[in-house]
This record gives sequence, structure tokens and C-alpha cells, in this order.
Amino acid sequence: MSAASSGSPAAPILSLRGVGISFRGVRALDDVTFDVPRGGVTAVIGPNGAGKTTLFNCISGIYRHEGDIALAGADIQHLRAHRRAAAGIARTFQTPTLLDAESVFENVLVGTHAWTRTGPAGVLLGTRSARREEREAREVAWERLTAVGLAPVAHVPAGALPHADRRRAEVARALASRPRILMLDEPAAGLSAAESDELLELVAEQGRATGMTSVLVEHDVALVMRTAGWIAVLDAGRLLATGAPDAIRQDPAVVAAYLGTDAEVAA
Amino acid sequence: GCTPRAATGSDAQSADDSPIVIGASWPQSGPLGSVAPGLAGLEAAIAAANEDGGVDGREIELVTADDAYDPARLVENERKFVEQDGAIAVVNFGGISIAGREYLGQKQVMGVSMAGNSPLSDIEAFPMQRAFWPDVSWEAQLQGKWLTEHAPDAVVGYIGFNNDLTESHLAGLAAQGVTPAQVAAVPPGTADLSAQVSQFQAAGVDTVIINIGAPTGGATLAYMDQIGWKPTVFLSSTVSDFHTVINISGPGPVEGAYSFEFFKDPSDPRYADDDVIAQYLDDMEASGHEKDATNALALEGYGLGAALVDALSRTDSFDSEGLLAAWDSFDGTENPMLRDGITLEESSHGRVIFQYQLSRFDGASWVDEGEIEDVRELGIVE
Amino acid sequence: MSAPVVHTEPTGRATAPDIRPRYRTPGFWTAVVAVAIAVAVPFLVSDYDLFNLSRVAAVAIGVASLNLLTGFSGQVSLGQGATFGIGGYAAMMAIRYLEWPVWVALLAAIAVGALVGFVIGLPAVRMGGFNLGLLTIVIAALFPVLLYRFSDFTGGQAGVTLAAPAFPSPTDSLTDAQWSYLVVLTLLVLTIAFLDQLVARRTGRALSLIRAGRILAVSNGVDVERLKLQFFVISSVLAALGGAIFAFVLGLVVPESYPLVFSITLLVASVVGGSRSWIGAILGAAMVVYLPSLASSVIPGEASAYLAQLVFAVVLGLCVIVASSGIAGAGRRLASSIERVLRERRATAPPTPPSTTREEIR
Amino acid sequence: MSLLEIEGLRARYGRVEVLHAVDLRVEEGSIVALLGANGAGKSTLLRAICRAVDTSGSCRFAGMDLDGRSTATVARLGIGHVPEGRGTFTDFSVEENLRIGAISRTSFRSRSAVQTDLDLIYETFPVLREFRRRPAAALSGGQAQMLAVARALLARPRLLLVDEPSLGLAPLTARDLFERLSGLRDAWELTILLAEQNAKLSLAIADRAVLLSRGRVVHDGPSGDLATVDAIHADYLGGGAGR
Amino acid sequence: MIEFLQIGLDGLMTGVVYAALALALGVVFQGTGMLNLSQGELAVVAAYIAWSCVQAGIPIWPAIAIAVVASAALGTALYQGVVRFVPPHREDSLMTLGVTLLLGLNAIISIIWGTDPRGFPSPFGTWVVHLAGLRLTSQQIGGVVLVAATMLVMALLFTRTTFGLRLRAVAQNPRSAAFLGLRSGLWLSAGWAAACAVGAVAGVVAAPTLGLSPAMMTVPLLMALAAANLGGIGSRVGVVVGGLIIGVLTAIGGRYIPGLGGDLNVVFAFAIVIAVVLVKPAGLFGRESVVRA
Ligand SMILES: Nc1ncnc2c1ncn2[C@@H]1O[C@H](COP(=O)(O)OP(=O)(O)OP(=O)(O)O)[C@@H](O)[C@H]1O
Ligand SMILES: Nc1ncnc2c1ncn2[C@@H]1O[C@H](COP(=O)(O)OP(=O)(O)OP(=O)(O)O)[C@@H](O)[C@H]1O
Ligand SMILES: [Mg+2]
Ligand SMILES: [Mg+2]
Repeated sequence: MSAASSGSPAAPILSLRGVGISFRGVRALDDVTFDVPRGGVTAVIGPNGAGKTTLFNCISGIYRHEGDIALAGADIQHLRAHRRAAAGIARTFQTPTLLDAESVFENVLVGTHAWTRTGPAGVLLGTRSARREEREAREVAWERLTAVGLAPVAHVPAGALPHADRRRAEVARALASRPRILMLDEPAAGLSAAESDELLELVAEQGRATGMTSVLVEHDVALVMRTAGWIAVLDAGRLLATGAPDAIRQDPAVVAAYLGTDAEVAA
Repeated sequence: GCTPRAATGSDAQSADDSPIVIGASWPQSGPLGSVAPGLAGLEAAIAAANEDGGVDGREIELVTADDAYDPARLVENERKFVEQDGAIAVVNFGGISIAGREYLGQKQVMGVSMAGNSPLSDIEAFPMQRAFWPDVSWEAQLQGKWLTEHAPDAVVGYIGFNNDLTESHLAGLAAQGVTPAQVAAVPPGTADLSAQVSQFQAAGVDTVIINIGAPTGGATLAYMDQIGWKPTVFLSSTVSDFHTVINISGPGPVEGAYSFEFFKDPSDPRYADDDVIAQYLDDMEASGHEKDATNALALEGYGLGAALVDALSRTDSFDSEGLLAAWDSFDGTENPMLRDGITLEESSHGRVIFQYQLSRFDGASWVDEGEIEDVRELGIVE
Repeated sequence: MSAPVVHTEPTGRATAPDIRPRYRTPGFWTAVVAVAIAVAVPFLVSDYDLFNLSRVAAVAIGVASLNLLTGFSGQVSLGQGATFGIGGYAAMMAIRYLEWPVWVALLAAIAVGALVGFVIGLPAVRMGGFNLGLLTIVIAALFPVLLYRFSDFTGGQAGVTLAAPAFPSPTDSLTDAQWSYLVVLTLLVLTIAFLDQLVARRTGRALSLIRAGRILAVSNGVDVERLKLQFFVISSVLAALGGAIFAFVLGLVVPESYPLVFSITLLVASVVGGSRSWIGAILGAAMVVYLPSLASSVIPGEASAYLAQLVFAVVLGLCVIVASSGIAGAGRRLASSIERVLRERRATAPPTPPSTTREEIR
Repeated sequence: MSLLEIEGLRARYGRVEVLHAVDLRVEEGSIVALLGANGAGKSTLLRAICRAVDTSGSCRFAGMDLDGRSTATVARLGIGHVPEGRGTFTDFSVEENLRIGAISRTSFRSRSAVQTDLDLIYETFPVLREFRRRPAAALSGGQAQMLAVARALLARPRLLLVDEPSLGLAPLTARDLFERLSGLRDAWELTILLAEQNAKLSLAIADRAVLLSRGRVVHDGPSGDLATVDAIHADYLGGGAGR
Repeated sequence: MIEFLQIGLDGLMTGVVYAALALALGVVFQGTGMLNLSQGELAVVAAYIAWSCVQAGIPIWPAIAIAVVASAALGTALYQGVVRFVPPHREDSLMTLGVTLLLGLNAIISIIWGTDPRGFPSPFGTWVVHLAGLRLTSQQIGGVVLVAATMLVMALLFTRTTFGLRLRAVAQNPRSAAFLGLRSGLWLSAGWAAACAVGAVAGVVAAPTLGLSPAMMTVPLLMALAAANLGGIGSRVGVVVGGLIIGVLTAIGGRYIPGLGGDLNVVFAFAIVIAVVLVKPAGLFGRESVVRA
């Protein structure tokens, strides 16, 4: 996958235009419009129930939503969820969701579904290209698994993992899909500071190597300020502010709605 | 002879005294589990024959197996009887006998089914298969004939199962120029026919022919009685006995109903003093089946057993061929299940019963109406 | 990155787990041995037993098709018996009325199965468990009714029969029953080999995702509806194939063969045998073919049929309770725990070097 | 006598033992922070107290031996548990979730008492009041976390076991929650055992801190001590107690 | 028009049995998460128990009460003796267990009471009401009243007490329920008891019309499944309304849709159910459960 397959480097990788959604009267997102710059880490922050996860759900196509979403300049709002995944949008879930009965390795391997192509017929016939693809998928999965440090438990059923390792397994799975955009929903929750730093560093490294863009939802403000190059703040479904971390930290509206006193934000 | 014991008198000689094996594959569980007493009767008849020394000094061994009314299990059982037990004949109940006749033909083993289904009359294609009950369409013709004679303007409603019995029945009626105005052909298991009854009433039906077993037939009659609708009712002979209908509906709702009957009903008070029935009840008790003894099906199974014993007692050779020949040559043979005056007869098409007695339920018992009618004499069967 | 705590044995692998070639898996060799035994069987047992074994094989194809649907793509169907029956009718009618050769008739059954699968599958893949259960149970319940209703076409109660064995023996050295058994066995083995490939690798993983939940599946790029539909069709095709073979073995199709209970029995066979296992399909099929007659033969006397049914139910119940992943699953667990015990015994013999103790691997 | 006395507690999943002879005492009315790296066994310890995993060893609550009791009985004795992964009843409405939390309070006065507590909860988490008729499944991650904690509180347990309550909460909300817990300790005479990755938050309200590593207690002392312990057990805490 | 109304009314009355059985299915589904295919057979057991009591000289109403109580006890016994050993949340295992129970109960019924169909007296006498050209039998009216009363009792049990809440909690998440002090075994058996008691009402209402036989509830069970789908198995009102609708649609379809007749009449009803669940998977009265990431 090439980093700059379309659009100029300056062009945003993802642009949201007037994205909105309601659930039985609750306006979870309302007219959200902003661009995610290509490369690096963009954070989406906001209080509980602001609509961050819902935004991820809209981008990954799980909900039918209002507004337009473009990936590298191409409209994707009409694509169904699995097509968006195949187009390079990967995500983790706020509550880690794994195949509990399968091994950790299998769990990471399923992430490769997005870029592999072999259909039932190919699997059935065991064609040369199918075998090559399978081998490649396994290598990629193993590499991501090792990167997040789960190699020693590769054969343990995912259901036996402690909470923090479940998060890692999810990140590895998402990375195994060779995404252009990786959406991380609170990856650091339940991880200690050092652990989350490591995880985010790993993600950033992948980004640098492949041109992948990360979108981060996180309540660990210090972590966000350290990692993100660009921040969007949501509150009650509306976009409150966007900007560089320093600007956001100073923004009185953001401080009032979310950050609290400066003491909280000390990095 | 009139009981299975008659067989003892046979004077055919045989050097061999190994048992004569007959297989019986019968529904004892499954959707038709309620016909199991038929097998009990069959067992009682064979046991009685053996008690009296068997046929020609040879014991009759009845091997039985449950087929749960599943054709695959029926065929499996038949294969076992024929290939492992060396049966010279196989007895079944009901329409799924059709599943086995091809195989019996190949193996040249006689099959007898207690079934009125018309396809089982096709002995040209399946020369080893016989059926014991008369063809349902004959009784239908008698009903049709009675209607054209006694109630030519009758508006007829028919209630039956959605299978070929209904088709045969309607064909029989049609042959006599009777076309029901309303037909309710329901799948087995449907029991609440109130909507159909309303439909019949609205269509002005005044004569209802019921060919549907327990408990639906009885429940429907009771319902009709409760709502005060009293059309002329014809019950098919196989669904007119106490166990199948009268015990369920109670006697009142059946009062006045007609039926062309050929077998007795051990529950009918009119046979309380009947010698043959007394013998039958003894034999049922002796073979440990007294629980089923009041069921007409058991008597019919007993009758089938007696007919087989009778045929065996007349055969020259104790094999399928001999038995088949003897079966095809009944001649005014009495049978314990048959009503007085009705006998087993030979025929060229495999059936053995041709006579019916029109009966009417008087509120306690079925009473004869008129003479015994013979479908051969009436030109219904050639 | 700090390594996770591991409480199981370390694998110590530095590379991705290999794709083991089939011939190196124990399952493959078990299967080979099983097939070898199965091929030898016709020369050891009577034609009567072969008839039953052929029935088992044909039913096993049906159960395997249901395993594909229930165990692997997570759609519980209570109507597979109807598809099985449709395949039987299609094949028999093709032979009887169109006078097609047997093999072409099998293809006809397959084609009809695909069509049926597609038609039922379209609404089915949009339905969840309970609703799908209803849709399929309705189909199963209506099938025999329709057979009677269109008796001009289906032969009604008399059904459709074969005048001659479907698979007549080509040589004098084999009886028809032996030959027919071998043919059916071959078809079963082919079906299972096909299915085993089908649920491997990428499609297999997609199926795991689908079972785990729709959102997870689509987020990983799985086209859930499409894959479910594909599997519904494939499953129907195989059910129809199994049904056609069953009809050939029996030599006839009649409506009584396909009551609702039969469809439900197939599901029971699938679950009891083990819905994620092909051996389980065969075990389940053997169970429904043999257990009822076995139970009635061991229980003598009055009311024996219902005692037998009770025994059947108790055995099923025990299987469901004791082996929640089916008999095959229980067998596999047993085998792996024996293996583990053996391994541990071997491992405890030499003193373990301290560097490999559990605590150290962090 | 301590409210909870644990001695030589072992816990296992299948054949794998993950808690090795843990000793722990929790005094009535105290807040004990349970710290430890990922996989140290914090969640397992809480589950072991609730008898939700295979355990051996002694565990006494208010003088009663918990051995051989079922999870439900332990809960009825007065031990509440906010489990990892929240465990809300997703098909229930928010209010049903809360009411089911109070279901084991059977005293005849409890009806109005429950209502009072419910009002207090709604006051603490206004969003739960706002969404009380909605299915719990619709809540956002943080809202569901609030619900999980609130539900356990409504049972009015004597001992509350909380597994990572800050998970998914916005910083302000998390701080609020911890303050509230600390307040309830006094108001409701709660005793709290708190498993938490966010050491800074938990140490701020805890009286004592217990550090768990690989299924063993490696430090147990006043929470203030942890500054020094920090250096020793830096790696167990994953590189620093404070964030 | 009278005919149309009468047939619709007949269907409605037939639907009462479906409704009662569907209510039992719904209670056990809510209380245990199991689709209990043996519910029909359990109803048959109740009907036979009532019948046996009547045979033993006990008056009909006490006999029915005994049957209801005995059914509840049977439900508890089944749960404690069999069902609890099956891992919950294994849909297919539970369904198979239902089939197993169905076969087992069917066998036991056949062994104890035989397969010979029997009549069952209507507890409501044998009078008929004529009203504006329409006709209702005592059995039909009584059945409606009995089923309505049962529904009401269940509604009260579920909404006025915490019974329903406990039941649903245990069914939905036994682990969390245990953390809150709910003994899952206790409440799951209570759920079974309640469902079997409701099932007993279904059996007793059905027996006078259908006659007693081991297979008497086979068709009604199928209809009750459809009813539960149509109305929404999670809704007590839904399943009852669903049962009535199925009854009416079946009767009307058989009479007025050409070519359906008495055997395919169910096609019409089922087609409508399937169409409804395609549009509204949770059924007419069911609440869609929210699934979110
Ligand atoms: N499927 C749904 N049905 C109903 N309401 C929903 C649904 N999904 C989200 N909501 C509502 O939309 C709002 C936003 O939810 P969302 O999960 O996006 O919040 P969030 O920003 O991720 O919060 P948190 O930080 O707590 O995870 C919440 O009020 C939530 O209740
Ligand atoms: N269900 C399970 N089956 C088998 N092993 C398990 C299970 N749950 C946890 N474990 C193992 O027990 C150990 C302790 O896990 P636990 O969840 O208690 O850790 P934790 O301290 O809560 O970690 P975290 O902070 O990540 O939540 C881990 O090694 C884990 O692999
Ligand atoms: Mg969120
Ligand atoms: Mg934990």
C-alpha cells in the first residue's frame, strides 16, 4: 500500500462534512465538519457521551449517517461498512472485542481479511496465489503480534487475556489490516502510563513507516497532548474546537467542558 | 375357520419343524403410535395359534419391529426380516407400506398391509404386495350410491386428511356422481375444525362425510353437537369405532350417524355376548395385551393374524409363494374381526374383503340397516 | 514493550506459526485410517448392514451441510430436512420422468438445491436466530403438505420409486449393495474434503468473525450478507445432494420420509455429533439411524417403543449435557487432555532448567 | 477485627494458578487501593473474593468465612462488585439496571430508602437520570461505566470491590467519581477495595495501597508510602505511580 | 359477512390456545433465554394430569388447579434436574435440549397414559351463546377468559413485582446477576415453573377442543412459535395478540384465499409473519435490542 496513493500530501486523508446522526431523539452527532490531516496522530476528545465513539461508528460505516465523508478525496459515505474496511479504515473498540475462544494469533490474523482477496473458491482450490497470500497474511499478523508484545501468548485463547492485553490484541488486529486510517477508541484505558506510551509509540512508528494516519479517542489528556499533532474536541455531538494541542489546552470552552483546571493537563 | 385356532386342523405334512417366520413392521411410536394396538392383536392371534400347536406342528415366529411410520425404518426392518430372520411374509400398517413393496418384489417375499390406500391394489406392478382392508374408494362409492338414492339433493361436505386417502375417497364419490360442495382436507394433527364447520354451515351443507381419525373426528362431532348443527353424518368405517370417535365425542353427538362397516368393535355393547369376541378377549389377555383389547384396531390386527394363520393352514409349501397362493384363495372364509355374514374372499386384485353392512348409531351401539352389500355384486368392483 | 504475563507454556516461536500441510495434521491421518476401514467394511458385513451404513453416509452428508450452516456460519436452521427432501425428489423425478442418467440426476438435485438455497437464503440472511428458526421450521412443516397437495406431480403418498438400483454394480465380484455403499462412501468423503477445505483459512476466519458478531465482522471487511448467502446456498446444495443419495439408497421418496421431525432430527444429529466437526456429522448421522432401532432392540416387552424413545431422548440429553460441543468435541478434548498428561509426564522426568520456569518468561 | 481478612488466598483458571497465597486485610471504613501491572491479578483477586473463580485459602468477611459460599450469597452478605467489563444488563433500561442493583435490599423500609439513594445517584450522574428510560446498551462507554458503579452502590454494600472505575471516564468525571466514592465512604460507611491503573487518582483517596505483582502481594502499606516504594517497584507499576 | 365474521371469530378462538402456549414460550424465553420446544409437550402433561384427576373423581376445577401446580413443580424439577447442566448461551444446545425434552416427555406420556386419544370434558359446560348471528361456545368463551386471566397474572407478576426483573436479569447476564446477589438457579427454576404453569393453562384450554393425545400440541406449538415471532417474544401482550392474529389469519386464509384450503391455510398466516419480521425483526410489540460498538 502506498502512502500517497491519491491527493497531494497536504490534502486531508479524511474529511467530514456535516456529519450527523440521531438515535430516537438523541442527537448524538450534529453537523460535525473537520479534516483529519494526513499522517501522524489526530485526537478526538470530549466528555462522556460527546459522540466520539459514534463518530468512529459513522466513519467505519456501521451507522447510516447524514453528511459526507471522504477518504483521501473520494466520497465513501455510500460504501457499506465492509467496503470501508477494505478501503483502509481500521478501528479498535472501546470495549475490546475479541474472538474469545480463538488463539491470540488467530485474533490478529482475522485483521488481514481487509486486504486479502482469496474467496471461498480460492480457499477451496488452494491455488498458488491463495497460498502465497495466506503466507503473507500470517507473516503480517505475526509481525504485528510481536510488535505489541503478545508473541509469548500467541497460542493462548484470547478469552484468558487480562484487560490490558486485550487492548493490545485489538490494536495488533487493526494494524494487521494494513490500514490507511487507524481509529483507536481509548486504547490506553486500563493501561498504565508507561504501557500506553509504548503502545502509542508503536502506532506512531507504524504510521511513519507506512504513511498510516491514526485517529485517537482518549481520556488520558496528558497522553493526548503528548502524541497528537491535531485535536478535535466534541461536546454533546457538536464540534467544539479544533487545533493544535497547545491551542486546545488554552481554549476556555474546552477547559470548561472537558479539561478542567490546568493541573489536570500537566503532561 | 373363525379363530386362529382353526389352523390346528391342518393335515399338510412337513418334515421340517423349524418355525415359520413372519415379520411385522408396525408404527409403535411416532406420529401413528396410536395404531400400535393393531400389532398387539396380531401378536395375540399368532400366540393363540402357537398355543394350539402352531401350523402343521410348526411354530409361527412373529418378529416385530417399530418403524415409527418412517419409510426408511420400514425398509430397514423389512430388510432385516428378510435377510436376517428369513421371514416368508412381512406385515405392515398403513400407506408407507408402499415404500417396501419394490424391495419385497425383488426378494420375492409376500407383504401384507393393513391399509385401504388405493395404490396398494396395484398387484400387477407389485405382485408380492397385498392389502387387508378394502380399498377406501369402494366404501366411498357405497356412500355415494346411498346419497344418490336417498338424498339426491344433499349438499355434501367432506372432512379428511390431506393425503391420498382423501383423493381416493373423493374419486369414489365422484364415480357415483357425488361431488362434495365443500372439502376440508387437513393435515394430520389439526384438531380444531370450528372454522371449517362454520364454512360448511354457511355453504348450506346438510350431509357431512368424515374420514378423519382420533381425536379430530370425535372433537368435531362434539362441536357440531354443541352448536346444535345436525347434518346427516357418514363416518368412514375405519374411524367409526368407540376408541376412535365415540369415546371422544361421547355417544350423543354420534347418534344417528351412518357408517358402512365391515369389522366388529370389541367396545360395542352389541358384541358383549359374542363368542368370537369372547375368544378374542381371552387370547388378548393370554398374550398380555388385555390393555389394548377394547380397541377395534387390536381386533383388526387379530383378524389379520387369523387370516394369515388360515392361509398358512391351507398352503402346500411354507414359503412366500405358497402363502401368497393360499392368501389369494380365500373362499367364504370366516374371520374373527368381520361382522356376521361378511367373509374373506379370493380376488384377482389382492383385496380380500368386499362386503359392507350399513349401520346406524342408535346412541349406544351401531345397529344394522338393511342387508349386507357386496361391492362386487353392485358392480363397483369387477 | 513489557511482555504480558503468561501462565501457559511459552511457545518460544520467533516466526509466524506455519501453515501445516494437511498431511502433517493428525486429523488428516485419522481420516485416512477411517476411510481405509470404511472401504474394507463392505467385504466384512452383510448387505443389510451395508444398507444401513449407506443410509448413515447419506444422512451424514445432510448433517454435514447443516454443520456448515449452524456450526460454521452461525445460522441455526430447522428446515434442512426439507431441502434434503427436495434434493431427493428432484433426483428421483429427473430419473423417473425425464429418464436422465443417475449422475445427471444428481446434478439436477444440486441445481435445485442451489436454487432453493438462494430463494430461502435471501430472506434468511437478513434474519436473526429466532426469526430464522421460524422461517426454516415453516418450510420444513409445509414441505410434506406440499408434496401431498401437488400429488399429480410428486406421486402423492406413493411417491416416486426407482425401478432398478441407482448404483448397479459394474462387476460380478461386488454385489449391488457393496457397490452402492462404496459409491455413497466416496461421495461422502468428497463432500467432507470439500467442506473441510471450504471452512479453512480466510473464509474460515471470516466465519468466526460472523459468529462473533456483525459489527466485528464488517469492521474487519467481511461482507456478512454475501458470505452468509454463499454459505446458505452451498449448504442447501449439499443437503440436496445428501437427500438425492438418500433417496437412491432407499430407492424411493415418499412424503412420510420428510416430516418436520426429520428436519429437527438433523439439527439434533448436528449438535449431538458436534456442529463444528465433520466426524461429528457422521457420528450424529449414525446416531439417528442406529440409535432408535438399537434402543428398541435392547428393550423388550410392552410399550417398548416408547421406552426406546425415552432411552433415545436420555442418550441425546446426556450428550448435550456432557458434551456441549458434541461427541466429536468431547472426543477431541479427551484426546488433547491425554496428550497433555503424557506430555507432562515426559516433561517432569528431567529436571527443568531454571531459565524456562514460568515466572522467567516475562 | 478487619472487615475483610484474606490469608493464603489462591485462585486458578482451569489448571493455571494466578494468585499465589495472597494475604490482605481491609479495615472497616477504609479505602484500599490495589495496584499492579497489567496481568498482575488485580481483577482475579476481586473475583476471588466474590467466589467467581476457583479459589482456595481463607477469606473472612465480617467474621464470616466465605469459603464454600456462592457468588450470590457473598453479594447478599454485603460485598458489592463492579466487575471488569462493567456487566450492565444491556437490554434493560438504565433505571431497571439501577433498581436491579438494589434488588437484594429486603428490609421493609427499603422501598423509600432505595428511592432516596436513587435520587442521590441521579444527582451524582445527571446523565443517568436523563437516559433512565433508554436501554443500557445505548449508553456511551463512560456512561455505562457510571451505570456500573452506580448499580453496585445502590446495593448499599458494606464492602465495595471496584475494578478500574475510571475506565473510559472523562478526567473531570473520573475525579468527581473518586471524590464521590471518598464521600460515600463516610456517608454510607462504605469500605472500598479499589483496583485501578490510574494510581494517581486512587492513591489520592486511598488510606492504604497494596501492590500486586504476578499474583503476589509485594507491598502493603499506607498510601503515602508509595513514593518510596515507587522506586523499588517501578516496573510493577509500569514506570511510575503517577501519570 | 356473517360467515366472514363467524370464521374470523372461530379463528380467534382457535388462536387462544396458540396465545397461551406462546405466552409460556415467552415466559421461559425471558426467564432463561431458551426457546423451549418442549413447551407443547409440557402442556400435554398438564392436560393429562387434569384428566387423571377427573378420572379419580376430583371435580374439574380443582383438577385443573392441581394440574397447574403440578406443572409448575415439573418445570422446576426439569430445570434443576436437566436444564441447568447445559451451558447457557449455547443456542443450539439449548434448542436440542428442548427437542430432547420433547421426545422424552412424549415417551413418558405415551407410557403412562397410552397413545389412545381421549375426550376431555369442557370445564365450562356445553352452552352456546348466539349474538348478532354469531356463535360462541362456552368452551371458547371460557378459554378466552382463562387465557386473559393468565396473561393478567403474568403481567402483574412481571410489572408489579420484581419477579420479572430478576428473571430477566438472570437470563441476560447470570454473572452480573450473581454479583448483585441473585441466585440464578433459584430464579431460573422459578422461570420454568411460571412458564410451565402458563403452559398448563394452554393444555387445559386446548384439551376439550383438541382431545387428549400425546401429539395434541404439535401443531399449536408451531403456531405459538409463529405467534411469538409476530408479536415479539419479549412482550407478553405481543405474544398473546400474535397468537390471536395467527388464529384469525389461518382461518380466514383457509376460507377466502383460493387454493389454500385446510392444509395450506397456514401459509397465509406464516407469510404475513415472515413479512412482518423482515420489516420489524423484533415483532409487532417487541423492542429492538440496541447493538452498538
Ligand atoms: N445505538 C445508540 N442508540 C441510542 N443512543 C446512542 C447509540 N449510540 C450512541 N448513543 C448516544 O449517543 C451519545 C454519544 O455516544 P458515544 O458512545 O458516541 O459517546 P462517547 O463520546 O464515545 O462517550 P464515552 O467517552 O463515554 O465513550 C450518548 O449519549 C449515547 O447514549
Ligand atoms: N478467564 C481466564 N482464563 C484463564 N486465564 C485468565 C482468565 N482471566 C485472567 N487470566 C489470567 O490471569 C492473570 C491475571 O489476570 P487479571 O485479569 O487478574 O489481571 P489484572 O491485574 O486485572 O490485569 P489488567 O490490569 O490488565 O486488568 C493473567 O495472566 C491472565 O492471563
Ligand atoms: Mg466512547
Ligand atoms: Mg483487570
